[in-house]
Amino acid sequence: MSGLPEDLRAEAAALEAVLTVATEPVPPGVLAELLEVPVERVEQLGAALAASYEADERGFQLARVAGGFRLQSHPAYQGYVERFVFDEAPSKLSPAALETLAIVAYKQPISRAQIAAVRGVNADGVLRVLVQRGYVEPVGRDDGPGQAVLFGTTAEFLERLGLDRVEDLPPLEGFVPDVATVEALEHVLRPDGGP
Amino acid sequence: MSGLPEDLRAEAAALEAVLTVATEPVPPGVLAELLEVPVERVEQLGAALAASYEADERGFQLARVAGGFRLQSHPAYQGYVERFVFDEAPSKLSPAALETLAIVAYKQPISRAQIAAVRGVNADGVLRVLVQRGYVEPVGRDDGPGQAVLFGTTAEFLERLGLDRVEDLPPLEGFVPDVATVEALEHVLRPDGGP
Amino acid sequence: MPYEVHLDVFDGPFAVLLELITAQRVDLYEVRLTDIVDGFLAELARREALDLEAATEFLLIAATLVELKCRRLLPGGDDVDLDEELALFEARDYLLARLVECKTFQSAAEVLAALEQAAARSFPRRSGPDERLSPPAVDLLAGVTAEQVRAAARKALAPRPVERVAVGHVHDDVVSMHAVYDELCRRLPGEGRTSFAALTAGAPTTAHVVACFLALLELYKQELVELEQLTTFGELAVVWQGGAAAPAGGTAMDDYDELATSSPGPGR
Repeated sequence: MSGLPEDLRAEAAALEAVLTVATEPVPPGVLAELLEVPVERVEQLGAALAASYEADERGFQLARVAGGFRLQSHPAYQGYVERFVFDEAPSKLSPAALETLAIVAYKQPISRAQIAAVRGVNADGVLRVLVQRGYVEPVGRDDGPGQAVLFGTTAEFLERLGLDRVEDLPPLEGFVPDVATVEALEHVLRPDGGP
Repeated sequence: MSGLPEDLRAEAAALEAVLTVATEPVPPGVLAELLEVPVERVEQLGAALAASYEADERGFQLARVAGGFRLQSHPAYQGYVERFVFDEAPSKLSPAALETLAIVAYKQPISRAQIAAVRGVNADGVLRVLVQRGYVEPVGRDDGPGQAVLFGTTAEFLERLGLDRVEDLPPLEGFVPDVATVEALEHVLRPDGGP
Repeated sequence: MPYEVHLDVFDGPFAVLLELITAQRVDLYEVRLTDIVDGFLAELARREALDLEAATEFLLIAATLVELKCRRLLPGGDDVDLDEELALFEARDYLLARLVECKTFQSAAEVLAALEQAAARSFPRRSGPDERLSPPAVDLLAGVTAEQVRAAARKALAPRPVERVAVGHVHDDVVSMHAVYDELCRRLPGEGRTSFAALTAGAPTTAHVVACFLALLELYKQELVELEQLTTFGELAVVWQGGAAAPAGGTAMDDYDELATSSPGPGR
């Protein structure tokens, strides 16, 4: 944490840690609560970190996007990043992505937490891909505590599958889901941490 | 890029940029191709970056996991990150499952029957759980009669354990009970009751 | 989170024996065998369903222990069969090797758990590229049909496998005690003096041999046969005592068959 005022360093490192794992821009309010500091302090930390990354000519930057802070690749290295992303870009959905898409399609509206509960693993990354591709979108918020964002399929998804309405999906008739799955879908288990 | 040798800085920044957008550990070979440098250079860059993050007491670290480099939050900030991601840790593996996992990890590739022989009981159920968790997968078939499916550990397993390669597992010899323990066991089973 | 893998803690018999030995920290000479047997029985009772495989392994281990203890208690004789002696040593070495191997992997498993715990303190970055990088306009759903989406949904929502030990194959040959008893009653009057080995020479499975033995015991109880065994593990002679005609029916064996049919079978 060289280049940062002594008194900011520990908090700045904690902020870095959180931004490292975040998949969406994190609002300063959320960070303030996590770090148990005033929002102004978060803004100060963010600005100091952003400046130090810039001064250090790091490959990433701390950006203020969509009402939150985000760690992102520095535009100076866009070329490398693009080649990396496009080389790795799949030409079709992974089985995990297709499963997540199917869960959303049949159980919409559904929260991130519910999807994770059904799949048994964190589905954030996969969900991001689906949102990015325009197959899935936020359609509302849950009434429960935390007001989790609920996701549903898009018109684009229906169009790609050649369907008019979600109801035209082939029925899951005669199919008994897992007890754990039913439970997962019935309860909103925890607040969805997303912004 | 303070703290890094001058000649490494530009390449290190490019590497940082790529790791910022990666969702899986990135093998050195892939990075070498992207940066158009030899693999040894990538290893050198990775080690230098990892050391500089640690020296700077950053909130993230550069780890060598499952055959690649990845950015991850520093363990020191586990508390903040945990509260942020709300991620339920995957349910813990039972001692039986862990033991089976250890057998597969050290004896891979290994068949169902061979696992059962070591454990003294049928291991099908435990094995299914491990496969479902993504820690273990079929890796081939035995040449012998019956062509039994052989199992091995996955990249996911390495990631979960924070290991780079299977070879990095602590050597099994280190776990063989010490002479005193073996003697104690032997004593219990001694038929003549002699000293 | 409702998703949890239902793991029965299922230790192999070697793990249990190891635990018994290390927990008691005593030598076989001092420990009462009933303690070990009670330990095994408690372990078996703790398991909800009868598991033949585990029970058999337990039995084998218990038998070996009993044998070892007997050897220790009885003064050694010169008449000990060398083959028997070697077999016992082999059984003992086998047990010892298994215990050592078991302990080795138990320790390894502990270290794996510790590694996992340490690794779990760091969280990987998984954010992926941001929106400044628009992915190439490839239709990832190309060729995907609604039917495939349904199949994926079924797969994702399907019950997860619950850990279960299959014992189906163990139950495969059901031997009717009744039939074996009747068969012996038909056969023995014509045989005069015969041996257990001869009677079971053509037995297709171990279960048939066991059934034959139980049926002989029942016949012995009814005083229809005389049994003679001169040496331990020696030949078991069987002599019919019931006269020329076979008895009317082996109703006594119904108890056995009832037992056999009421024992928990595999869920097929």
